[in-house]
Amino acid sequence: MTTVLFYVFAAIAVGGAFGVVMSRSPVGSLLSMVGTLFSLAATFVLLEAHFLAAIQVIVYAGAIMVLFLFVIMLLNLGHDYQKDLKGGVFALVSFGTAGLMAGFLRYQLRGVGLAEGGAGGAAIDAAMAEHGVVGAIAEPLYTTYVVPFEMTGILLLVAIVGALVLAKKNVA
Amino acid sequence: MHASLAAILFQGGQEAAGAAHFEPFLPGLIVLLPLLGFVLNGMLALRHAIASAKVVRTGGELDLNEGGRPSTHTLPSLIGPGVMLLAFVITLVNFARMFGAHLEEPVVITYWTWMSTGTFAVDAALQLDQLSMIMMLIVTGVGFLIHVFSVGYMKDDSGYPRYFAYLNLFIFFMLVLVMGASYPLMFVGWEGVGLCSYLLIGFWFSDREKADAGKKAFIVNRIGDLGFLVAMFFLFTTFGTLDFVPIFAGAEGALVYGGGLVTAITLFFFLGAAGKSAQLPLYVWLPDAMAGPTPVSALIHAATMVTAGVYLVARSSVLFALAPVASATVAGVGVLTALFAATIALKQNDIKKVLAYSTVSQLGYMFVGVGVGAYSAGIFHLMTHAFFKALLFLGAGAVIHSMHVAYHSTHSHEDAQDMRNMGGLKKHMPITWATMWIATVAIAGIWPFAGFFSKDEIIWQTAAFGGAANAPYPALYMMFWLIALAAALLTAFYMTRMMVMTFHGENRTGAEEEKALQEAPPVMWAPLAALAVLATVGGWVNVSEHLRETLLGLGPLTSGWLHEWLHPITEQAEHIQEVNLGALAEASPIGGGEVVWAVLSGLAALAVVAASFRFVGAQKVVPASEDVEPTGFAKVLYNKWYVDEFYDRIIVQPLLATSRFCWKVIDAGIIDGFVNGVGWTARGVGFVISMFQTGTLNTYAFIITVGVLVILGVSIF
Amino acid sequence: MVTSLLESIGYTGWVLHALIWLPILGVGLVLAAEEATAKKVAFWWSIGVMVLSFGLWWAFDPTQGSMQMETTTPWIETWGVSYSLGIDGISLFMVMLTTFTTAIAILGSFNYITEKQRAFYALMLLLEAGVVGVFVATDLLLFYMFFELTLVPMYFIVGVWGGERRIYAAIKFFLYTAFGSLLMLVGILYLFYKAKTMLGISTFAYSDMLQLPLTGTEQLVLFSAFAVAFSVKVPVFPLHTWLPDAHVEAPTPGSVVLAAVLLKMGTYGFLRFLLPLFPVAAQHPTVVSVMLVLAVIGIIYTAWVAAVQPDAKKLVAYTSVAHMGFVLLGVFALTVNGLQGGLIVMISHGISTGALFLLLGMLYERRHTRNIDDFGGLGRVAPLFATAFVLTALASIGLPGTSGFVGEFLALLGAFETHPTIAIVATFGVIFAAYYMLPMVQKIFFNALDKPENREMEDLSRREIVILAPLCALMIWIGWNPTPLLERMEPSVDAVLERVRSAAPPQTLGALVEPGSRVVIVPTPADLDTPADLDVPATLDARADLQASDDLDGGDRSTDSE
Amino acid sequence: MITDALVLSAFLFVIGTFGVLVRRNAIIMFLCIELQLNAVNLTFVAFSQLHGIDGQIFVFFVMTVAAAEAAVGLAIIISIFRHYETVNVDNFKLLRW
Repeated sequence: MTTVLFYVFAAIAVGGAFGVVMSRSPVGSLLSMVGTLFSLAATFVLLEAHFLAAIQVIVYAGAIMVLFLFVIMLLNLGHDYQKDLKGGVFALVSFGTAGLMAGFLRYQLRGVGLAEGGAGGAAIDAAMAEHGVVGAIAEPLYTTYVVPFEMTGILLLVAIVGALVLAKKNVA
Repeated sequence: MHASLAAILFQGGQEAAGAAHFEPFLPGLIVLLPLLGFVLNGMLALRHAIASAKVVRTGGELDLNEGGRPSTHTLPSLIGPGVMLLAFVITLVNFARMFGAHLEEPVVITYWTWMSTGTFAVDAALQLDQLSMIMMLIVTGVGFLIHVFSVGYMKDDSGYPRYFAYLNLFIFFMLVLVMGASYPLMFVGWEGVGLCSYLLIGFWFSDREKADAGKKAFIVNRIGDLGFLVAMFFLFTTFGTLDFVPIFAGAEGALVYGGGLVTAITLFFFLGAAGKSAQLPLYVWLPDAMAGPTPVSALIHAATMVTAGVYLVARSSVLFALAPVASATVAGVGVLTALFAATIALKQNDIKKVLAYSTVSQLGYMFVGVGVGAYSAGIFHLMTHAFFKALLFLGAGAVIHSMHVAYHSTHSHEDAQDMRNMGGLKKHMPITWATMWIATVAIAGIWPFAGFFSKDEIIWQTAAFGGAANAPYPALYMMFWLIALAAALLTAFYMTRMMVMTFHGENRTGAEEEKALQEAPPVMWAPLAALAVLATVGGWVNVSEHLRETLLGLGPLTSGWLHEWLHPITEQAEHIQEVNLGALAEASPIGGGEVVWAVLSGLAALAVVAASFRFVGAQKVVPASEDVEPTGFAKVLYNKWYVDEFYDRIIVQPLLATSRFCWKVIDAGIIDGFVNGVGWTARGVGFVISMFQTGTLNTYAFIITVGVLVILGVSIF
Repeated sequence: MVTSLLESIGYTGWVLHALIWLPILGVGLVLAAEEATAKKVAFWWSIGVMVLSFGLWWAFDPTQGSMQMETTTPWIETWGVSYSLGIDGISLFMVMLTTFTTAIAILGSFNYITEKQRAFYALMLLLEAGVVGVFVATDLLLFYMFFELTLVPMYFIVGVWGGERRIYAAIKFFLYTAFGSLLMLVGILYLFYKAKTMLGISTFAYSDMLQLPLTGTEQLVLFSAFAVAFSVKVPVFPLHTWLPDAHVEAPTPGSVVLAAVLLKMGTYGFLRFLLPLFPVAAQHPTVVSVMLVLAVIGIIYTAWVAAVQPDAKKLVAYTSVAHMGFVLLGVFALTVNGLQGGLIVMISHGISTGALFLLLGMLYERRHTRNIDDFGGLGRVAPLFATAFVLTALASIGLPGTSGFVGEFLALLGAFETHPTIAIVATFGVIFAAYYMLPMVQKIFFNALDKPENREMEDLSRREIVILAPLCALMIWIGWNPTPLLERMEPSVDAVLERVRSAAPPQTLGALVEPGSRVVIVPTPADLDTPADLDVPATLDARADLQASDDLDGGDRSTDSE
Repeated sequence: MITDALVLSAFLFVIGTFGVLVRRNAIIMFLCIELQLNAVNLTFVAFSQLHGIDGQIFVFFVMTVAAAEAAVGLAIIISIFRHYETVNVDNFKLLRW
């Protein structure tokens, strides 16, 4: 059952990814990106990362993608398709490179039959049983990883300030 | 170990053993006085030069005669000859003392350590022995006379103080040369006199040719100095020291008769001697050196400096005696030079050039003397030559002086030194005429004048040496002997020719000028007279027994004194020769003993003088202005066998060419080309690589990806 | 008297530090001073440093060959770098020469340097500090640091105050030297690791490096690494082309310091590091013959090149190469005479060539040309100038009675003891010296005074006389009494040679004569197989005389043995 | 299934890379980068099945960073666009030699 679902979502994700790369209009690739994100969220669920799946949908699909959309609309990019895709030799070479990389990765994963429900899976189950779905992540996040967590806060703050500085029309 | 002045003055310094009962009297002062004179005159010279420079800068020339002589031109007349007189007197005192004491070992007076490294040490030390004493007498005595003469000759020259400064400096170095107790110290004097000759030849340095002549002299001398240096190196590696006394003491022990080492040493020394004493092939500088003031030619290029080479060989007599090959070379070069220079002298018209080549020729005789082991004879001829050649030069100076005055009176630009413009000066300057004739017969070797005894002894010794029991190359020496005889006759001829062209026959100076001709002032002819006396009796101090047994010996007047006097110096060498060569021959290769040949050569010389007097007198000599280039062989002689041109082609030009090649091709071309090439390559490579920076983001992304791939690949495989 | 005074102020304790840091302090002072007064400040400051350094003459103990007045302060403990200074008979005179020349050069630049004066004099003092540091540093890294430090001020002096092609010259100078010294840095680092592995301590100290047991091959490699660095500085024949450009473009004081001191850092390096650190390599027959041949080429070849230079300054620059050739000859003769001669040549060249550059600079200030043919007959309008110039020229071509002769004579003598043939060839340099120097003197000061602009030329000013008088005096004094110098050098030189010889396989020794003994050698087989040499004094060293006899008949066996 | 997830993430990553390479539109290149990030996230999650919850924590951080990066990046793009009137990276050649 899960396997089937996984393959379905995987197919959607890959398709979406191609859409992102190939679609001529920015908006198009944006939408297909959203699709990919959703299907990835689904695979997260299948990999029992429910909280992350939620975040994925809310933050990524909900926030970041919308931000992209705003920008695209703001800049009113709809028309200069033709010179968008790099053509000819470069595209081929890039494709070759990408293929090579895929080959490498595939080679990395050759013959790895990774055991299902390994130690990690068990631990996660235990954590969920104990703290609940969110608590399973929250517990280490606020104990072990509290410092990085706070730093991400600062990072976001800086990002906001930076974004403001960069984006606002400089009133000379 | 500084030399406190007191130490030098009052004969301080520690004194080597062997000072038997000879007390040197202020020897340091003999050297210091000329130096003092140099310093004083030098200051005056600078003062004058600065004063005249001020005028020159404004475009004018300093006139000495307006408003009385400046002190810079009066004081040197006292200082220059003054210090010389003092030095001469002190030398005389020392001579008297040494004369009294029968000195066997040389006296070495050390003042301070000059150089001293771990393995090599040489002191600033003076050596007093019979040889250096003779040289000191000649240098200071003749030097003094020439200083006096110069007072008259140079007094109107603007460089007067500078002239005396140089002259004193020369005497200083010359004394260092002859008194130095070691080869390096001798070398100091050796190059020092070279320097002074350079400065004095180029005394009128504004004249390009004169400056060139000075330069030529210096460089040719340096070629000789190379030999001197190398010889010193050999000596040091052999003996571990360069002081005279230990070297000569150890020579017979450390060196083998005829060994390669001693031959090398002596040959290199002879190279030095040939350079300094103008022997083939390095004689070329001496004729040009006549560019200097005439008294300089008399002092440096006749009496003293050029004889330094002979002194060097005589000083190193022990070494040369040990090296028969080198000695033969010395004699051979000497005799060839004597002949060669004599032939050139036949056709010269410049009175000083004649004397110059005559000097070269006479120096050749001296080398023959020391070459055949007759060291005292060589020194003897050196002494007599100093007398009559100085006299000849000074006489020529007097002539030139009055000729110059004559031409100056009419602002004529004729050559005051060209004998073709002279003639008939006898009645204008009788004293000069008489004294120069004395010198001429002396140099021609006519009895009983100085040259007769000295030259005859050398020629005879050549024959005797060649005929010695087991002499190395008898035939060779016989040839030397014959050439020497021939050259003697040539000498007689060209000297007579000079005298006739100068003093006899019709005057060719020109009607106007002739009125202005007059005898030199006393200050100039007094030295001539003094030298004339010496040129006459100077030869009587060294007459061999054979001659003294006959009438030629003038009975009690003459003696073999000089030979005995120098005996302590030469005995070692003579001993070596006796051991290796056996007794000298009593008769010449073609029969006849010393006396016979003395008489023959004397008569022959007389005959030649008489004949050539007739012959030249009969010739029609025309003034230089109307004269024509000689032709045929005469042309070759007139142009001095084209030796200068030859050297220019073979040595000077190629050297310059090589130098330019090294500069333009090797240095600027190859080496710098390579260096700059490296720079250009770097730039080129940088430019090419900079192409990769297209500025398009995708390319960078692509390159990054490739990088990632590479890392990935490496991590996998 | 002086000695007691120096003791009373504890002179030996602090003088070396002072000689490095006072000039650096002076840099600050000069920069703080007014543009107008900067030169006076710099001059008096350098005079002070000079006077201070002259105390060494008395404070130095001539009987001792090893390092004196040594002080060590840890600097970078982790790497064992220490700020350690010391002085011995070899560096003593280099230090004094440096302070002396700097003062002279600063005084000599009063008129020459017109703009950016403060910067210039600051750089001069910085240069002085660097050079003194090079000569007194006894820690390899410290030495290297100073060695490089000297590069920077010189680079700016040439590049900012130089002539038309100054940039080219400055960069050429910088790259040449940097290239060499980087190789040396590698060598130093290798020594460091060697020390760490073999002695177990991380150190750069010279004294420790002396303890390193290096194999022959290592020595050869390191030797070449160091040799390149120093050969560029000296400079040795094929690496010399930076020198003429640098000299021609550099301002007068730059040339003076460059010739008088900077070149000496190279030969000093040979003496201080190459011989003691790599004794086996230093006397390896091939190495020795290569270095000697290069030296001879330097002497003859550069003399030729100099002779045809139209530019007086370039001519003198080339003669520097020839003189340094004599130094190299003396050093690699590996005999006491050779080394001491080399040292004297270094000093004498510093004085005479420095003086020549000063004189040419004065000419340039007056006539704004360096082309020899533009002059002529100056002797008549500038007698003092001519006198000084001729005297200096004579000292430079090694006329006996001047400093030049003593050095060249000893160097050649020393070289002859071990390599007669090479020495004889080198002696030809004496002739060619006259061949390049006299024509220049004649063309500038003699001949006819035919050019009007020469006619107006002024003679030496009082300041210029003050500059030249001490130099001329030194030339003559050293020429007549070099012993005080020689006796101070000798122990150190002996120590170096002792070290070289102790590490030597006997057959490469050559005819090295033991210090202090008058060795009598009987060369030529002709002599050897005769009874005559039975009465050779007992001091005879059999090896030596065999060697010498080999040397005598055709070429030095010592170089082509093995 | 973990392996499959890894393979999937590899595919997504490669596709993202390809996109970065071939697109000229800055925004879409950006999107592709996000895609790569997501691929990585997937890997993390998959591995968290083997090694425990930490993987997921990291994904959390990655997302935060991604958000920040998106904000700043887009701001940059905007300012660039203001300057060049285009987001075609071929026109940004200031780095050219």
